Amino acid sequence: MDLLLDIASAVLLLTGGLLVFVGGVGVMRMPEFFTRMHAASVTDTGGAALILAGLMLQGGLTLVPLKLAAIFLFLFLTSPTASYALANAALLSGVATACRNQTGKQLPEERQDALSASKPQTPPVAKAPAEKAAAKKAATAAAPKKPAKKAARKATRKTAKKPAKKAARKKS
Amino acid sequence: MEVLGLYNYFVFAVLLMVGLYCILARTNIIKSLIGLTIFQAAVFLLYISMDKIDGGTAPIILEGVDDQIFANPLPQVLILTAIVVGISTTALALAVTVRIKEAYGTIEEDKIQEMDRET
Amino acid sequence: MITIVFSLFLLTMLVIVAVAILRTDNLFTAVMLSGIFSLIMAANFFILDAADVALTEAVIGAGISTVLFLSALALTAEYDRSPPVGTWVPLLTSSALGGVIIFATFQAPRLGDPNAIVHKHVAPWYLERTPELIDVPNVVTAVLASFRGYDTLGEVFVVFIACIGVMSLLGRVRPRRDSIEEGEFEKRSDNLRHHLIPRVVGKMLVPFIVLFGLYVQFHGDFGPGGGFQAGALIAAGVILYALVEGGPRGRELVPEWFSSMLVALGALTYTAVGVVSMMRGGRFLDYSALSHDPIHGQHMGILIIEAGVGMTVAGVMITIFHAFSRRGIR
Amino acid sequence: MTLYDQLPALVVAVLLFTAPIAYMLRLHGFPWFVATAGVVTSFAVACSLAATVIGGETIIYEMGGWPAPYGIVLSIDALSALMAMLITGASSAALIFGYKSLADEVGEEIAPAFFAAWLLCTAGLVGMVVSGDAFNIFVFMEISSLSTYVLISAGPDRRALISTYRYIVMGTVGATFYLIGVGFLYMVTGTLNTADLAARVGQVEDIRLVLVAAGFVSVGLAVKAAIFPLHSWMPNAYTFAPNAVTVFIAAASTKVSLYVLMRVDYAIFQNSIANHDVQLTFFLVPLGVLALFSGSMLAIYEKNLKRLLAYSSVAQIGYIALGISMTSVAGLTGAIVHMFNHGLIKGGMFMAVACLAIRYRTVNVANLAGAGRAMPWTMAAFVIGGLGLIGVPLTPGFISKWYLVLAALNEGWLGALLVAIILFSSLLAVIYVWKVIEVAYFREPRSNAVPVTEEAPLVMLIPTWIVVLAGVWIALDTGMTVGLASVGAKILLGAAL
Repeated sequence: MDLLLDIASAVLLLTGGLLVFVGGVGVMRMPEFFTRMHAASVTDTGGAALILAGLMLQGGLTLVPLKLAAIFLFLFLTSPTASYALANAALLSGVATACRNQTGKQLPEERQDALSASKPQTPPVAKAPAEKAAAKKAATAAAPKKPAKKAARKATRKTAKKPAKKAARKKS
Repeated sequence: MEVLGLYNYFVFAVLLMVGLYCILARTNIIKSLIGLTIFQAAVFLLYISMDKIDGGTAPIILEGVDDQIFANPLPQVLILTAIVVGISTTALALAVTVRIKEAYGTIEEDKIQEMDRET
Repeated sequence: MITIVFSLFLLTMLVIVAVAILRTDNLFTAVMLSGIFSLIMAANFFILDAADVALTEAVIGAGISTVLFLSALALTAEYDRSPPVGTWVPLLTSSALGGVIIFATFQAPRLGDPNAIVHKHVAPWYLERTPELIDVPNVVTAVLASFRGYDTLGEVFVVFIACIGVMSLLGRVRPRRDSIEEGEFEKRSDNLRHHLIPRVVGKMLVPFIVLFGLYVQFHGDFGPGGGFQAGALIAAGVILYALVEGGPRGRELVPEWFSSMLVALGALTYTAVGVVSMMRGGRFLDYSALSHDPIHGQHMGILIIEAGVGMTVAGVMITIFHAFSRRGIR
Repeated sequence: MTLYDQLPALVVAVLLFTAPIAYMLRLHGFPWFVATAGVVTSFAVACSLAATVIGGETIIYEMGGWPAPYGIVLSIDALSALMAMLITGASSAALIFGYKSLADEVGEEIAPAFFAAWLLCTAGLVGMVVSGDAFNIFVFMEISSLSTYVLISAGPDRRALISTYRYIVMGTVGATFYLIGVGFLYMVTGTLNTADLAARVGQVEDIRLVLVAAGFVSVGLAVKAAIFPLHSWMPNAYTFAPNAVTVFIAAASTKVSLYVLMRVDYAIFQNSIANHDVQLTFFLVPLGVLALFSGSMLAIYEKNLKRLLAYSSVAQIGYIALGISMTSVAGLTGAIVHMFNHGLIKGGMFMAVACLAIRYRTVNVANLAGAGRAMPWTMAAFVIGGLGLIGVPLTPGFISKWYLVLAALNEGWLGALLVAIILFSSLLAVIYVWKVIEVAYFREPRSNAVPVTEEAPLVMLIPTWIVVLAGVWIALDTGMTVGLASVGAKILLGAAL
């Protein structure tokens, strides 16, 4: 039984790790902001969930799986929110236009509408940091609670990070 | 293996170097302050590296568990203090920075120096 | 062995992130990276068996400090425009510093050496005597609150003074309003209120964060935690509320007069414990004098001073955040 | 335990207890009152402590009842009692003096914060002086530095802000250096208590870490003490701080770092590192001499009176560094007495400058023409202080320089050279003091300037003269200062009393 549990948890952990890795590679290789975010989401969801599940199996019948479940719940609340805030900030600060030039493709029509609609009301530069601050906050608030999960978190944060940097560059 | 045991100190030295370089070479105030936080964090690393003991665990004494080796609690206490001191300094420095920006319109030290020389 | 591998990895990451911070011109990126830096540092502390410090570094270094930097960035500048000149002197100075340290530490005890002098003199005394003298499981709390309680008192006053300083710098003259157009004033003051998702999720999380903070506060005797971490966590909850609901609502929740009074009251509570123990015939901060039974006295003293610490730290963080956020919209 | 036994803790605890109260009670004028009451009480406590330890004993007070080296102890001997008196005395004098000028420069709105910071600054400095624990010194160093930043940034000019920023960076780097040094010491000894450190450092086999630790601690403290060439934060910080703040920090704050430097180098390293006295001499003598010259020269060419005095402080710190470097009872006595006397002189002079500033609204030397006639009492106080800087007999500066010269004469050819340097730099002091006197007494006021006919208000003038007269009294009756200083010097050197 123990052996079975171990094997199951190892499989889960390895798959989770693989997903995190894939997410990382995706962030490096994807051409522009929104696709990168998409890649990053793999770490947030699949990677985190599988690794937590693997750890739960290791924990056995103690308080540990419960705590891990709490972390799981927390992650599933915060990371989509953070992604939403990030994407929203990127859209408002006009990252999308930059990516069109880069990939050489036209944006789908409705997105151009969204852009032209949002542009005029968009507050200038100063607005963006405040909003990213909020996105960031959601991520950092999660941080203290899970030292055990730092590898996954780190990957997540890094991925969340990169596009923002790019975004700011593009803007200038 | 012996050299690996000293890796913490090397990283401590490198972080100190990076921090100090950032403070000295950058004229942007916020950048210098980030350098300052790295500089302070390096010292945290030095102290916490001292508390580690092979096969040890965090110094929380649980009843019924004998012959456990515990990490040294003292450096941890010192660094708890130092972390709080660090954030206090940072907060104060950032407040000063905001006021500098309001008074001078820039947070580049070289520009501020020029402005002061003119007056 | 596995610790060393982990440790090597994390330490190398630390250096990489530090160099990345140095190299970037975008201050926003630099601040984000410094948050990551603190988080890696916290993970590293955890591996080095310093659970309390890891918790503190994660809450304060990665959380509060990042928020403060971002608030300051929103009020100042986005790019580092340092001229790339005169790098010789800094380079030489810092390499000299690094050289001296590497030279010095070459014969320092290696990581985890059980025979290091550090583990031989004062430390074992704490570990042996804490159960009989203070009787709390977490030795770090015992040393922090009682054996070196005077240091902790000083630390409380350090955060107190930081709060005073930020208030006196940012609370006084208000910046001209004409720099911001009228319509934008409204927009800026309600931050994320028009975003449904962050608002709902954020509000959902706040009570749990505060609850966790209280747990850390009162569980500090038994596990990692204590007043500092708890105060910072509770403040993080309030700050999150202020971020999603906008600064004015945040100030309605915890008014500024309340948070700044909390700061002073916390500091006063701590000192008062010292003074009371003096009046009862003990030394300054001698909690044993607080009760007939020395150990009971110690427990009482630690509980009260940790509460004082928690109050001060929470108050300070909230006050500082309010001071920064209000500066932005006026 | 009687109240008498609690005095060592009270000297700090009173200040820490009153600071939050001063911050919470926001009635008009109340913060100032609370701060003054707290500081004066602390001064009284420090005086009674000094009376206890002048015989040469050391009081050990165990904080929290835990014995050293496990708990933190306060250790008070003649030297620390003298320093505590200087700090609390300077703080009370500056507060009383600043009743009017601070109300002028610091708004009502931030007064509670300001006076709480003032109390904590005093508490931090006193805490450093009485502490017997290396890490505790760091904590109180940070309390005093952070509150000093707050006090300086309250200055009315916008340049106060940038000076504060520079001070924050330098000060934090200095404090971190000190922390690194303490960390290395802890690594090789396993203790933080200064007395225990002194005993255990000697047993360390590999001296390398101890040497580097000594270097870090000394450099860190040298930054805080503004020893040349690490003084760059100081002149602007003094210049742009509110006037009463300048009086306080010029009199007390750098001296405390020098005191800690002295403590650490003599009590911990002197007995454990071979040839430590030679190393200390090589470290401090060149810096001291350079400080004497560069400080004096910069003062001679400076146009702003406050900055002129700040540069003169750089030079005077050079004297103290020279005294520390001489490793003899006479040299240390000279250094300690000079710390105290220079605090008194500079405090008095900055008070006089504040009096001038409140009437002239400027501290540029050129604009003070005719001040000798318009404000005779203020200028007289300034001149007496200036004579003290030069070291004219019957002024406090003479006493300390006399001891320094005596000590130098025992040091052979190097000593003779030092005597010549000390005398020469006194001549430089004559030049920069005369520069001010010439303008104030012998030059006609500019025709377009607003004529000043009024003497400074009595609430400022009386404290100024009390400080100046205290200086003269100390020059005439040297029993207290020299007594405490020589006992302190002997304790530091471990010599028989």
